[in-house]
Amino acid sequence: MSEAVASAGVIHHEETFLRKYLFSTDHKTIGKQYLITGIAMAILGGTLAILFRINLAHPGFLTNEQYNTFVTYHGAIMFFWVAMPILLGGFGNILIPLMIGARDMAFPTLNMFSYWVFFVSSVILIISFFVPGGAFSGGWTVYPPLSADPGRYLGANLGTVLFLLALALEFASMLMGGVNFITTVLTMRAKGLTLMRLPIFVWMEIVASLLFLFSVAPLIAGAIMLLLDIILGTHFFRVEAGKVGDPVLWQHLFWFFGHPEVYVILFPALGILFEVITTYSRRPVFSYKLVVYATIAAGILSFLVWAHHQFVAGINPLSAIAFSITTILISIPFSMTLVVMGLTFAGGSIRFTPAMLFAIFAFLMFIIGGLSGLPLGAVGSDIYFHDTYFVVAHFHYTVFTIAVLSTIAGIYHWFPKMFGRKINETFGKIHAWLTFIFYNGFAFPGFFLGLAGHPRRYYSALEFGYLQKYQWVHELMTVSAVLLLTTQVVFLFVFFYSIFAGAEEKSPNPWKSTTLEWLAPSPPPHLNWGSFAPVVERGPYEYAKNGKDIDYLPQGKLVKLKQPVSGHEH
Amino acid sequence: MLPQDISQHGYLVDRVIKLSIWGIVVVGIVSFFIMFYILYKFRRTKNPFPLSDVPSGLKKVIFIDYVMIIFDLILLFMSTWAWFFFFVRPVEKIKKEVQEKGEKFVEVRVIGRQFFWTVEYPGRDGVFGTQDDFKLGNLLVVPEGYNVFVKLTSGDVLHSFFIPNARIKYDVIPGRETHLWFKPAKVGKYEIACAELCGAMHYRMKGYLVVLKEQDYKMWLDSAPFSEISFDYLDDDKIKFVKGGEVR
Amino acid sequence: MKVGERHEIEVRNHEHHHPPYVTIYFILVFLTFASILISQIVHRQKAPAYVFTISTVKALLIALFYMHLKYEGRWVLAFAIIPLIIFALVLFALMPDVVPYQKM
Amino acid sequence: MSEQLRVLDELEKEEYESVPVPFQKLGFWVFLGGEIIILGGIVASAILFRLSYPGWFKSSEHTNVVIASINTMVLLTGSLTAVLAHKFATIRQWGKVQLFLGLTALCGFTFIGIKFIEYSREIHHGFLPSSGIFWMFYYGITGLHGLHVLAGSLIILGVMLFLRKKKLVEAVENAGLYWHFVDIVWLYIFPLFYLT
Repeated sequence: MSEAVASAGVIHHEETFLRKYLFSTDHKTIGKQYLITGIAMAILGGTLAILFRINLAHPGFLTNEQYNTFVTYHGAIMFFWVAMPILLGGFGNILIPLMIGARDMAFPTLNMFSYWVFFVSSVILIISFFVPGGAFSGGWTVYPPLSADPGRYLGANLGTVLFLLALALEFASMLMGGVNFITTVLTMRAKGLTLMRLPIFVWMEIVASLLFLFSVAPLIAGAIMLLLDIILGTHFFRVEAGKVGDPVLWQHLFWFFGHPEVYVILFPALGILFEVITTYSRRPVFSYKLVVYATIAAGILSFLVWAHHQFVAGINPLSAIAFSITTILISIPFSMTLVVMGLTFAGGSIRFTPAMLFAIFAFLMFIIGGLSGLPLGAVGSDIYFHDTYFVVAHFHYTVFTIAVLSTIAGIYHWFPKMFGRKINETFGKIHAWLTFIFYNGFAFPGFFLGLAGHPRRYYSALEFGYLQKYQWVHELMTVSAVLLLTTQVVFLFVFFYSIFAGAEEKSPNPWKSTTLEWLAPSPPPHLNWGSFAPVVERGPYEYAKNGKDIDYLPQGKLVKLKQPVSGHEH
Repeated sequence: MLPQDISQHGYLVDRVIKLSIWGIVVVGIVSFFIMFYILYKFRRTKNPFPLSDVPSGLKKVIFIDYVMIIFDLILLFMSTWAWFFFFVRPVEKIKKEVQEKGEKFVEVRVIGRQFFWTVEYPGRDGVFGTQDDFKLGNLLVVPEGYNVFVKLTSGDVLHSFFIPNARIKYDVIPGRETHLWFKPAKVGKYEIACAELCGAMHYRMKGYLVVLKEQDYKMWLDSAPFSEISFDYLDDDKIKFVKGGEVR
Repeated sequence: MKVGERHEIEVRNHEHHHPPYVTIYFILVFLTFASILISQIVHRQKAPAYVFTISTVKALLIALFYMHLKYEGRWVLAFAIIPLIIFALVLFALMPDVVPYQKM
Repeated sequence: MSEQLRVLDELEKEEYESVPVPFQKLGFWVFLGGEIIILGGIVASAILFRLSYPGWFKSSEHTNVVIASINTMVLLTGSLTAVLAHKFATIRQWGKVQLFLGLTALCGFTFIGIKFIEYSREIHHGFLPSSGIFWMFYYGITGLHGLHVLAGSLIILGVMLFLRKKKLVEAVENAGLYWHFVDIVWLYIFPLFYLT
């Protein structure tokens, strides 16, 4: 079948190296560029994390300015330069056109442009680390007045400006990507692929893109005002004698973006998990409709919960109650999604491949992460938990799961499709187990620190009498974190080795999966489908039709085209 | 795990914390066991072919959603109660109630600056703006069993005034005045932390809450200028005072 | 049906109802003068209500006819309306938190 | 798989399932949706501060209503020409399209020129961005809006110049849409900073 497509004349316009690998408009190449850049930034962010964790175990390893800077950059990098580019830019770009049977994105040039804007933003971020005056160290939430007058409070004026600039560019690039995703899925689906036949991953990417599109804009407005504060000395967010701005306004604008942002990266991760789990447990999604509706409901609700990050930050106490209610409400669609995910395992015949192991661990960790959100969403207990390590543990159980466990599950799952090669299975299993153990070793103790009232972003716990007795917990966390990063670095070596020298993957569909991307040869050629076109006949998850593992029904079939296709056409 | 609760109303918060923690532990463990059961029962080696339908017993797992919803409602109710008690009622209202009940209260002002707390006391007469007002650095001395009303303001950036032992925390915001109210019920010396990143020395922005017996508090007020203070029930021997609040 | 072809049809539809652009333009000009006049005459406490109402009318004219929203399907309308809902949400959700604290 | 190849039937040419909107227009509206909230967010902040800031009236009297009214006219005229350009594009009279696009771009640059005169007058009177709530919002918002006008004019100029090569109705329409959007924003900025 792959040979068939390969032979059926794809129009090969000879491309220069630059055109093919650097300034390519091919969605797969762009996706890989995003993936690689994201991984590089992940190494950076992880290293920063290790450095300040060592400092927490042995205070004095860093200076306290360095410590704050590293914490700030770790947060920002992991959110904006790792999770988003890999999950939206990387997987989104590679998989969406393949899954919907398109030949490329709707706006290929815009797509390429979005990657290069992202690249520039990462470069600026790294530059901002080394500028005179030091890097920005006010926390990834960039709360003013600390950030509105950095020269005075942090001594890092230029660093802050560059940091904000990098953020703005990153948002711009992700906006372009989002416009592309939405337009592509709405207007370029293969014949017969109705919206309710889309793979859940595509649904999740679309909802995520919409959330990002509508939530990031107020923050961009806020960022402009903040830059004016820094550069022109206005006082939107600063408070001085006779100049009354409002720091809380920034917090609102930031979290109005910040909370949907969490779901912007959460949804694609959930989508990956659904694809992986259905494939390896050979079961259809327990209730496709329920998942889609729950996702949309959660997406809408996510615009109404932002102030739960500010319960004790001086907002109106009555609106705090309202936000607490919505926050608790949003746990319901997610609990439904997770229950559906759990029941998707049920009745299957589960293959514990590396991808599946990672998916299972991610699923279990999501349960912990989601549940641990309740004490924070409940306004009464948040009085105590706000800005303590409980928060840290909570969002590491969600965000680390998103950005690492689910991502790696996706990488193992689609690696043959992306590169036409295999990753060693045994290694993958060991990798999964070690990751799982070390991850819990470093994340779980955070809950106890939180219960003990350990505030976040403390350079050292030794200053406070009531925290000194928990120093050993910090040491335990640090050791696990170091081991965790080591594991991932080893994995990266294997990953890059397998890209170039892994065992060839002959079959286009090694996992016997149903969705459209597995009909294309791996790796798919430019314009994906050669002289064929996919035609969709049924829903995405037709597994276990009559209790026999081998027969699964692919979502569609390839149909020969009379007119050969050349270039992007709509 | 939780530090000792020294305030009269801390139990409200503790109740929510305990409820939520135990609730999520139970729900978590149950769902983990269900998952392990599923993963074990339907593993490839034992179950080579997928079933074409989910066993109806497992379909009941959806009841976890109802458990979640009920749990959510209880949690909401109690947490909102606690929140209402501490922060929703305007501080003047609380003050009036306190006076009607004939309880005693003290007022203090706390100003957060990088990186120390300045505590302003109204002095013996209990009113601000008279010349017996005085300031202390990083030290909040209050009498046991009194209602303590704290006015919070910031001199520069955001801080967060956090007394773990009293289960209260509120942000200190420049340009705004925020309020705290608590009722210390146990003498001793406790720590005040800053829970909002405020700069390089954030982790050192530490104050002390000293709860004295009523008569000791009066004696202490009279004994100005304060050089030092020591009572047998304060865990460490002496507490030095610095006037003007410019301590680091 | 291919996007291109669909567009041809759109074009034909458009030719049928090209609204009277020039007339609308003069209405807009008139409204502008009206709002300026009102802002000068009416008491400054009441003026904003009138003036912003007029602006909204003008905005609607432009959006409906110049931007063809009158003739668009629900997919385009969605992307025009959802942002306005969000704008309103931000505005009203922030009022109790931001407005009372600006002591000038 | 193989039996699938056997049952392959043939398609005349490739077709896509799609919502009934040309993808260029849809994509552009998605983008506009974001833009609306970017400007909406800062305008919302301005409204929030205005509601609590009694001094707004006094400051807003220092702004020049005449210049601003002229600018409003300029923008409205630009909207008219832009939409006429689109009209002629739909009936394939490319000469007129270019003419009207040119006029629109001209309006844009006129607007920016007038804006600069206005700014220089205010700065000369000593009103800087840092001199008060009103002024920081005035400069922030009108400046941001000015940038959008600039962008719109450049887009329209670009469309006009490249029209000769490929005659795109969508391009003309989208450029026009952007212009109208910027115009609508101004319709609210004008009363906010000049009239009330």
